[in-house]
Amino acid sequence: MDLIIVVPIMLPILTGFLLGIIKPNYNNRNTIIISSTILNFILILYIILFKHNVSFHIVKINEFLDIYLMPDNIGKIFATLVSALWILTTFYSIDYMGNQKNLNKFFMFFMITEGVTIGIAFSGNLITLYLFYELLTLSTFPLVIEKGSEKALQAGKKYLIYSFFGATMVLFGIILLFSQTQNLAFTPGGIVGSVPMGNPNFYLFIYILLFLGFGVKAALVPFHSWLPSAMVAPTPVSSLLHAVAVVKSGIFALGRMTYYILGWEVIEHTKGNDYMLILVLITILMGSFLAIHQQNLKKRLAYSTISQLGYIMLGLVIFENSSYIGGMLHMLFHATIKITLFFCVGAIMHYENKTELKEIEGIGKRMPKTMLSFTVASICLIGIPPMNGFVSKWFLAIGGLERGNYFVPIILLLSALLTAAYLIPIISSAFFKGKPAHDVEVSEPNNFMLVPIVLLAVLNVILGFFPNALITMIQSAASKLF
Amino acid sequence: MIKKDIILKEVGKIIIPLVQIFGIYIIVNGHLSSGGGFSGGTVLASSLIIMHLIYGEAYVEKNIKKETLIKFISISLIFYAVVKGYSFLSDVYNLPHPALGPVGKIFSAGFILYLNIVLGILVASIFYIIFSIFISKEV
Amino acid sequence: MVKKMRKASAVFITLILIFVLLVGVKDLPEFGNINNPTNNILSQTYLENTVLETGSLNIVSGIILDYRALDTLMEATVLFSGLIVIMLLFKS
Amino acid sequence: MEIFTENYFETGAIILFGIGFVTLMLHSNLIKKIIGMNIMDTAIFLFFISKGYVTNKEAPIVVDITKNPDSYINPVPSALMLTGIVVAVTTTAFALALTIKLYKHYNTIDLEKILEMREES
Amino acid sequence: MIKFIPLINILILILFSFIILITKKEKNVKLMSFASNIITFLLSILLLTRVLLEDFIVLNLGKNNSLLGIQFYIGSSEAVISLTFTFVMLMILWFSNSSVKKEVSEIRISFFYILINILLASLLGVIYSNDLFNSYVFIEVSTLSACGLIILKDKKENIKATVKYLIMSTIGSGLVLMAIAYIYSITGHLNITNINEVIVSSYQSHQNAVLIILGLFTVGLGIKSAVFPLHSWLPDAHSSAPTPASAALSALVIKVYVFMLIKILFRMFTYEIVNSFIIMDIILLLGSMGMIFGSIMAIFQKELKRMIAYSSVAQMGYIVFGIGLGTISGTAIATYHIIGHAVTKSSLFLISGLMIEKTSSKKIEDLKGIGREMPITLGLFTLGAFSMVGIPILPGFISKWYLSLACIEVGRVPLILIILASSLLNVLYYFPIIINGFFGNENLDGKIYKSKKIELSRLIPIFFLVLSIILVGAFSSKLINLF
Repeated sequence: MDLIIVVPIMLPILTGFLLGIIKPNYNNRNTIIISSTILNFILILYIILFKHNVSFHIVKINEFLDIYLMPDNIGKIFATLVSALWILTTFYSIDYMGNQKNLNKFFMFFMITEGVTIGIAFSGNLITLYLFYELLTLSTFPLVIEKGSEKALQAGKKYLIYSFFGATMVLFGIILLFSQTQNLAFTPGGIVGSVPMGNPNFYLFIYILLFLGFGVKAALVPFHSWLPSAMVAPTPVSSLLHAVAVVKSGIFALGRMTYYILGWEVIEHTKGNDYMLILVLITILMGSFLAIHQQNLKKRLAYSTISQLGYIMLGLVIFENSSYIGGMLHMLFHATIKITLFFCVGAIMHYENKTELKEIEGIGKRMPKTMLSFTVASICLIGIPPMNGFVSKWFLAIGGLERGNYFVPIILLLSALLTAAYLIPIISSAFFKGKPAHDVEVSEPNNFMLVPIVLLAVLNVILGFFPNALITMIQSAASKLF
Repeated sequence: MIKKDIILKEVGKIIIPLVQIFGIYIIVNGHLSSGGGFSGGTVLASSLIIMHLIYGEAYVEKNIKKETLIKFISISLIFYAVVKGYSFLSDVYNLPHPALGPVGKIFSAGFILYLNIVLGILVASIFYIIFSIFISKEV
Repeated sequence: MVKKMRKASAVFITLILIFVLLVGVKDLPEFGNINNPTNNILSQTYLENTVLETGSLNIVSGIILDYRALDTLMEATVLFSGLIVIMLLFKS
Repeated sequence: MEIFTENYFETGAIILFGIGFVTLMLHSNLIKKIIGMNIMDTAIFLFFISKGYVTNKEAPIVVDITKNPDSYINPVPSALMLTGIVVAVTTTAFALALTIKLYKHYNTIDLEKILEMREES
Repeated sequence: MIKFIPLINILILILFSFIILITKKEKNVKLMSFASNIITFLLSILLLTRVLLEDFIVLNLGKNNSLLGIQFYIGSSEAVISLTFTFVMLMILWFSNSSVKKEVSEIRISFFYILINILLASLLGVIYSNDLFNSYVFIEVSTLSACGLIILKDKKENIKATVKYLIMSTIGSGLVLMAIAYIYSITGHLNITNINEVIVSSYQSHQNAVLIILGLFTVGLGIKSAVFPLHSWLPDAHSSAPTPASAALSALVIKVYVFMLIKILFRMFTYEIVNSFIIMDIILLLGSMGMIFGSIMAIFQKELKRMIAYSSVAQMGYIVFGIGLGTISGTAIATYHIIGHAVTKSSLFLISGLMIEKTSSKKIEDLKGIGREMPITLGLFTLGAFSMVGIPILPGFISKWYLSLACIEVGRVPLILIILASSLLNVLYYFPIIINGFFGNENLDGKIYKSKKIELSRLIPIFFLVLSIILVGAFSSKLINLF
């Protein structure tokens, strides 16, 4: 009964359409979406635990256009991450969005996006991935422009144009690739190695096309500017965009493309990864440097996302076992960390409506739990042992050293310092500035918002102390590749 | 409007029947000599047009109404289409169709004579109607 | 000025068209020659069979009313649609 | 060059075609455009008919059956052009009707003026 | 008897149109028109099944003589295209059943049905006919009836557009007839198959003449099918006509001529002959220019129907591009795109007609917030636009994919950039409508639309058309293998 792996994709989408059709009121809507997300999470856990190497052809139109699902370990981990974080985001956004009008449309696309993202996680060949990738653009667009203001529409147009530009490059690459291999299924070690090796520059061209194309969603530096301007979206959305759905889908697609389609031997033979390595390092440093100058908290976090995504891509351009593990670990850890940070900032925006750095002096005394979780998450992100950020960066540095790129650990350390440089000021001004503690009355956000934040902070710490289960799972996937 | 000149009327009395007879001759001899439905129909239409010019529209209307002409057109087209469809079929499946008859006589050549007549009626009425539309007041 | 330009370009295009078509004419078989490709099996068969098969002495009307009668039917339809369009134009 | 004198029929037809074409392009007066259209069509008919001509043979109308069928010209172009002429006549009639209607609307049959009026409104 | 279906289709359509001329009651008029179209549709299905069994049908009309008479040739692509056209025309009739009254004055309605029948008959004739001169006559019939459909609305701009269209297409048909004269004078045949036999042996001796014939056919049929530099008549004509008429014109009429061009280039001349001349590169260039400039001009349009008309100029660019590649796969994908675009563009035009009627304004910016008023309609429009933009599984994507593969096949990889660029441009002019329609709020306040009720009688045919878009995409591999 392999059909079950379609359910986690279809269930949220159908829920979304249900919301769009019956237009329930506040309470019914909340029950519907919460139950659907939790049910989805349970389904995915069931698939992970009891369904090994299942696969399913949804529709096979012709030799290239078959929509084919085949969740492997990496996909399962990604799907779990998505569905788990989605539950928390659901609770959070129920409180955040409050009770304004035509929220049904918002939650409709919110649910559809979850389904599409899980589709990306489960997709078994490149064309399916491409299909869900386009659908992701289309389904997140309404979330970005949810405010409907002129600024939001502009940001949405920017997002749309960037994404379609990237998708077009990807399509070009796919077509060229298909004309060579006649096959697009994900196979560990790549499919190009099986066919006779043609002109290496041709494959170099394909690799660069695909990398830049997917890199648009992963906020690679030349194409990163849609990400900060998409900050006009409400905080749950932007946290999803950054932490979970969009950018991580771009990273995930990059991983698929690198290790499952082209195969790292081929890329190494074409020297493509060296060129990309330069771009990635630029991404890391530039993101951090830009983040320091941002006064707006969300913008600051956005640029920090750009640099952190650079870390993950580092694991995709340095073809070493440990750097692959490091990249994948950092994909998960950065998701949890960054969503925590965004939730905290969102809580501050929602309850105190303060968005600038200088406004939040002494906020730590007003909402200590929130800011405490923020502090924990920042420590994790900076990568102070034994927090989870440290683990992934450790693996990345090891990979770089094994490869003999000694400047990789240096850049990692430098960027860790920069991370500290743009996160510590927030904490310090939150706790050690402003009026003394005794004449500030404590007003935490209510539990819908607070519980997810605290949970995530605790989760970060736990992941930092016991990463081994994850590492073994990723290792089992990586062993097929190297 | 053209002045109703007595000379025109008298000459018309002589000319119009000649023209009509000539047109009918061209039509029915379409399969024997040069000519055929289209040319003969045009001549007939020209006779109608002369009639219209000399005696005015009311006179023509008294003899042949527009509705009748339109009925002619539709019926002759239907006849043409049905007959030709039948003859195409009969060519393939050797269904019965009229004998060719003695070559060189008027009543010969199977369908061609009738098709010529139908075409003549069709062309005459269509051209006359177009002319009367062009010349009519409402333009 | 623009009008002059358009007129000049029209004349220019026409000259090019005439030149091209004349080059084509130069390539065509000689006028009225008995050995032209046009006097081939097709026209021979028409000349031989028409009188026997259709019984019409006027070979042309034999062709247009029997062999190529679909053309004539469509031609009648052209007349018909022309009439329809003109009536439509002046119905108000 | 002598090929043109041999094919003088086609050459003349082509030049006539050019005259019609340039009339159609050059004049903005609709009636003149329609005249140009007709000249073009006539030139094409001439060209096509000339394909059927064979020197010293007669028109394809059998006078006595016993005569050798080789003594007639090629009947196909004549048959085709009969159809073509009727088509051209119908198109001309429709174009004239359109001209009348345009004149009713704009009080001019100068196509350029009419097209300029579109820009204003 | 089944092999006579093509003739029966045409005869039934024109016979009913003759009868409609003398029927008074409007009810009977509609009844007859529907009856004829439904019969044609069913017969086309029958024909397609027959053609799939024995892969082509040849029908000789006139003394059952393949040399003297007129010949119909129905291969698989002809059968599929005729089925598509009859289906689309049936849907258009169904749509116009209740909506012609709104655009056409009462006394002209019977003329509308007559013209629709004659138009469909002539289009089918052009598709079926294997005889050059017969195709020319059919083309003239279709031109006249298309003009009639444009002037159904008694407005100034309709007559102006018709005059433009008439003059351009007269030049076009003149050039086509000239080309027929040339080809007749060097081969002495009119039947495409016989011409092919003669020309293959003798084309070396008439190099210039063959080149000129190819050029005349390309330009003449290109004018009629609005290939890029010759498209100037199309936007006025297609945007000013009443909605069902413009759907028929833009989805069916311009396709037929380009299909006849395919027949002439690749069945009358063969691939080797046409590829040995420069003409194919010119056709390829025209197609690429059409794909780019058609989309660019569509971006700057203010009116919805004009924009869709320009977008069909761009889509004709795709078809011509596929022809210009000069390979079997290119031709197959061009034929496939004819079908896909027929269903897509007809549904887009009908939907735009609904929107324009609801907002009673042609402008694009007045459509903001229309998604709140008519979500289902805009949803269907969105699907059609997705097909144009090229979301996977929909026909647009499949055409782009196969065109790109064909480009790689002939070793012209850079041309893929043109295809992808034009699809990006499609995004630029289709998505703003959808976005503003669904998410543009400011237009809603202070604007009172007409009744909110959905009229199913007109949504159902559109729904069928959109469904057929998805089906055409889903069965693409089977279809393309047919051609």
